[in-house]
Amino acid sequence: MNFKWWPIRRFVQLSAVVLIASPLMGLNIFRGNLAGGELFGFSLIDPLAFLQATVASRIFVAPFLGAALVVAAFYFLLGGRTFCAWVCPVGLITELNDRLRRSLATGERRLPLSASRWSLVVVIVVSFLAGVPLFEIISPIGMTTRALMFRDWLTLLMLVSICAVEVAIARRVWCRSLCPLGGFYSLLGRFSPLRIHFSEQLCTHCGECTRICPHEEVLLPSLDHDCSHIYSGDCTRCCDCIDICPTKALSVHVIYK
Amino acid sequence: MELSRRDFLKASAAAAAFAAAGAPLMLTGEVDAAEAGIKWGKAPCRFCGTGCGVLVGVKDNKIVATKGDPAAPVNRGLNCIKGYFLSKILYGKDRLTKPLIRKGNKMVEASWDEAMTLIAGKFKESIDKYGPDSVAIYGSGQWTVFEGYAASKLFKGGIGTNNIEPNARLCMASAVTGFMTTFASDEPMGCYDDLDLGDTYFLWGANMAECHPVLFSRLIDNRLKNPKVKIIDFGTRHTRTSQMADKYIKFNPQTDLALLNAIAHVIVKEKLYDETFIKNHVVFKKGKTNIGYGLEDKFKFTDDPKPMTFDEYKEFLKEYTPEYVAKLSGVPAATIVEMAHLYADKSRKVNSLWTMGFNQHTRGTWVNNLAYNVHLLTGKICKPGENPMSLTGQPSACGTAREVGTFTHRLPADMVVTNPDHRAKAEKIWGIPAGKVPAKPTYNATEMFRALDRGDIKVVWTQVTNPFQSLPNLNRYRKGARKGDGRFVIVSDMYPTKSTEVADVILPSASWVEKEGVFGNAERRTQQWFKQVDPPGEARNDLWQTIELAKRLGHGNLFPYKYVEKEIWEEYRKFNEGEGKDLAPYEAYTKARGLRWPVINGKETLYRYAEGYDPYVKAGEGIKFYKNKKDGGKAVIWARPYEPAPEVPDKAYPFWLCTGRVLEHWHTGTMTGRVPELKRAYPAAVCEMNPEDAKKLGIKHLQKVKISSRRGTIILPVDLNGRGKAEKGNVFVAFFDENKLINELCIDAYCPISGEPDYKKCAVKVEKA
Amino acid sequence: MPVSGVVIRCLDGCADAVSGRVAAFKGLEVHGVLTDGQIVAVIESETVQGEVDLVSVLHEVEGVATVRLAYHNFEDVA
Amino acid sequence: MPQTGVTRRRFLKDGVLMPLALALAGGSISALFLRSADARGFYLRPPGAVEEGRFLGACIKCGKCAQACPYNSIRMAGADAGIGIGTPHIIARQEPCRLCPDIPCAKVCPSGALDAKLENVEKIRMGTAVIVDRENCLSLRGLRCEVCYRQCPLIDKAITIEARHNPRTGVHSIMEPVVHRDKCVGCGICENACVRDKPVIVVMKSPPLQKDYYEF
Repeated sequence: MNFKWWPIRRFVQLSAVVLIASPLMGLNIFRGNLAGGELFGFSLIDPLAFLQATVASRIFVAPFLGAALVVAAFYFLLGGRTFCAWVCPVGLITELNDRLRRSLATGERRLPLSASRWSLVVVIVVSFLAGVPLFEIISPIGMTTRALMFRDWLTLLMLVSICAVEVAIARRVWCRSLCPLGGFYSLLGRFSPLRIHFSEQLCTHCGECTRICPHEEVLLPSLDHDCSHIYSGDCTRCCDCIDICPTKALSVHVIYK
Repeated sequence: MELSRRDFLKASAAAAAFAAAGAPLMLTGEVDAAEAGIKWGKAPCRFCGTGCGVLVGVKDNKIVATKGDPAAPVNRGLNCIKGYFLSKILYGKDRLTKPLIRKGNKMVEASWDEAMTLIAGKFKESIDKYGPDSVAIYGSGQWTVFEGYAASKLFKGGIGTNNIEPNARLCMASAVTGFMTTFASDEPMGCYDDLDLGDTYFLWGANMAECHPVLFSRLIDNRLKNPKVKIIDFGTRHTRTSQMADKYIKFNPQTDLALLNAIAHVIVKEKLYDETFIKNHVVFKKGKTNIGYGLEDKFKFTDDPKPMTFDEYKEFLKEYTPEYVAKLSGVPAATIVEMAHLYADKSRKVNSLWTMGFNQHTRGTWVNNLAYNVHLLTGKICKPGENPMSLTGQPSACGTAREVGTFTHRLPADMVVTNPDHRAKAEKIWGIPAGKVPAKPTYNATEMFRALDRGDIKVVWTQVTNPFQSLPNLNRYRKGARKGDGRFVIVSDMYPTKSTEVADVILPSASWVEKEGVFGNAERRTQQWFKQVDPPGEARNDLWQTIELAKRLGHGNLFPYKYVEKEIWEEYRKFNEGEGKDLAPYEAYTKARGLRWPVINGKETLYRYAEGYDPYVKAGEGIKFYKNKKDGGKAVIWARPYEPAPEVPDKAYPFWLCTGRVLEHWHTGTMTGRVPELKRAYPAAVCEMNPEDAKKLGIKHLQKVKISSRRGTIILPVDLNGRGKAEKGNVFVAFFDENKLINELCIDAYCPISGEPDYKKCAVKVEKA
Repeated sequence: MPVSGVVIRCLDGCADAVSGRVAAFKGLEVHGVLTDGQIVAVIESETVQGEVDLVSVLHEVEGVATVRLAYHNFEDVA
Repeated sequence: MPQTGVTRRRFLKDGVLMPLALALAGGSISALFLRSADARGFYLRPPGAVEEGRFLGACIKCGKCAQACPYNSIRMAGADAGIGIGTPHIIARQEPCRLCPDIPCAKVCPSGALDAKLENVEKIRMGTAVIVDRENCLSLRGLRCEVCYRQCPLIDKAITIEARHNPRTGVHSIMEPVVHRDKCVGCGICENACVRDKPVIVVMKSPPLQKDYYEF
């Protein structure tokens, strides 16, 4: 009856962190990080990392592509930006960080979600022109995961500064508007079969969902125009709205067709 | 044109000579260098037996610089990498600075008085209860002459026991017995000049490139100057020396005995020998055969030499045909013949050089004899540039262990305790009652620690060495030392070692230029140095320690000295005078960069037994082995057969294990291990293995392997392509690494005549770890 | 014709006397006497053996402690 | 889908201003990094690394090679590496490449930055050892050091000893370690072993010998 998504999500997020740090504990389950990893010897590649590396180096490795496609397919089925809400350690940190921001009631400014798509374009273009995988160089995800892998804590400064900016200036700005990986997954998410369903009959327009949602813009079409599904690829399927909705107006749906 | 060219040559000759003469100011060793107020003094290197000279720069009671001594004839300003870092061995962080006494399981700091009182008490108690043969002292070829002499005088002349041994027994003893049996006098006839003057060099079981680095560079330079020079390396392992030799001849372990006899066989068969030399200078003898391996406790052996004729000797050699020995040794018959011809080639100045491959050998004495045989047959001996020479591994194995005679059976100057006249002479010089020095030798090094294990020896004091890492079959002797029930182990050292681990009392010792000393190197060169810095904390000279014990045991009267070192020297000289081992007055050594004995009226001797060089040889005698009186001043050619090693590879243990050194480290690494640069250069021991053998066992390069013998097991990374390349069926491990005690695997079998164990041959198996 | 540089170390105080004596030898030139009683000289001879002999003779000279070869040139200048 | 004023204004903001701002930001970031790594000094890459320029493009900084190294020789570069931040490299003086026969680091590289097909360690070309400071090389001074030579895993191939007369002493030889560029794999063991405080033999960028198997 009183089912909640968030404990499951938190568990998944933490297990991702544990997995990445596991080699330090002498475990041999997972190798590498979110850009390129190996789970039980099965190679997994971040599709965006593949794109950048390939256009930057003009080197093509078939298994590299294969591993990237597997991951892309996986997140396509699960809703694209699901990665942001369920796996990405940066997402986890900034999410917790946002609670701090709330209590301080600062940094209410918001940047548009679509920006992340533009930064995706910039990354691909610059990677191609400069011959370096631009995002992999500056990626707070890479830095955070490497910090976990090699106890190289200094690189966490990037994450800290992001948190600082988000508290002081604009909320969740990295995940919402800057992260090209988010931008990439939002493209997959737009066509993903897994969606949040909205029932106008049950909705009391109490607005709890928009308050909790990190990307509340994605709810507006439904709230304003009674769309039956959250269509935006920017929905991270974090399911916080479902957890918080007093009238159970929101739920998880899989759409066929 | 011609003239100017000569002038140029002369000019460069003069320049080089000036360089070799060195900066005159430094020669007194006591003059302040004008700049920086660094005080320079001379000293021989603390490491191997080469005896390189170094200049020690001291400021504010600390060594701030060392450099090779340009005026030192041995090395002329050069050093190996160990010598370059020489001063750092004194400044390791964990230097021992206070006496430590065992209280239960931990060592507690104590004052010198407490420690020495305790030690003296233990000695007294043990001597009263079990007699003088229940106490012992174990030193080394790193003892200064004074330390060795004092120890010998106290134990043989004061306490009245022959329980004194140096670790030279593990290292040089076979060379000693080789010299004694063939020439009736220890130590070589030749000197390092032979390295410059000869043109044919046979290296036997010697990795000169790593173990005598500076001498090797001298040998190589000779070849660079003179295209005729040939270097032949006989070995069981492909070393850096083999790499630079003109010919590397690998043979199966232990078959060097057969090879040398085969070479003699060819020389005799083809009448390549020097008839007249043999007639005038050689007698033939044979000794016992099947003489055992000293594996069992209290093993005793005395040879029983029988004279034989040249023809009988020829008869003896008959069986050692190149073909037969080729089968045995794996060396092609043609090669054996070729080598025999090279040895006998009248137009060639032939030298043989050997080290532990010969000496650490269960037939070490024999194989030394056999090497001399070839030189005696061809008369290539006692001449500039053609001599057999055994190189030594310790700075004063010759000067102290061999010349002072710190062995159980020895007295100074080739004398032995079994000879009543010799004892009488010693007692006279030492001013002790006649009959005080015991006539019976007791234990050689191995037997000494067997006795400790059995409990026959209760109290043992080790100075300047590390037996509990360097003994073979180590496990037994390490356990033995801690068996308790009256056993009491005293260790004097500068650092914590594998030996201090088993000690009941640890005494902090001064080292090298923290004390005044004299070393004697492999070419009979006696080198003196002054104390130049104070030892750290309460560390004390081993000489002081020994005399302190003497006083507390009531033998203080044996050491009535003021200037101890000088007076000991002058007393010690009395033994050598007229014995063909004459030494100069102390002052001479304080000035010179060493002098090669016999030194008579201030003149050193380059070539012993040779007219024109050795003052003991009268005009017209040419060559005379005057020390061998009982054979009328002739040397002995010994008929020594091939006999197999005590333990040979079999199904269960299919590999030969050989142990040895690397250039970067010395002995058990207690000093070089404290030099970060050397540690970095060669951090840990590896197991050298032949790639084909490894392949068979599915072992990859750098993989960890378990290597075990019937006596012990260690785990090491395997090295298939290192500086040393093991031959098929062989593995090699260096013994310096105190975390990998390879000697636990070695067999404690020894040469019955010399008592020197064989660290070069035992059977092991290798498995993936 | 080989040429060699040698260092002759003399007994205390004999240096000058010795340099006088050895200067007389055929094929030997004294190039200098050091304050510490060492003499630097150059010797030349028809054969290497000749030099070795000369060196051994030097050993015999009164007041000579040691003779060291510092430089040796085998190459034939003929 | 009905358009409201609100959404139009947002559309304008998103569609025009944001791209501009981001293009600026991205452009400046990349401009900052748009230099070859050489400009920031030579990085000793793990075995099988492709040519540096391409390597920087291909490496996705997943750190699997570093995790695979049994000697922890491979480290991930910090921000000081600029464009190369997070890329794997070896600091020979701290821990050189020990040339494991099965080259585990290259095996695990997913992106082709390291040649996973590499089999023979002698084919590796990480760099080339050079005696950069001949004055301070003890062997060249005639001392018997030659540590670099004896520790070289390709001893007598990549480094050999060439002896020559030492005129200073007249009776010794100078044993000079000579590096052979065509054989040296650049593992850095010599640099690591050198006994001088500042190693006189160091691994440097080698002339481009290595073929690149993944050319488009």
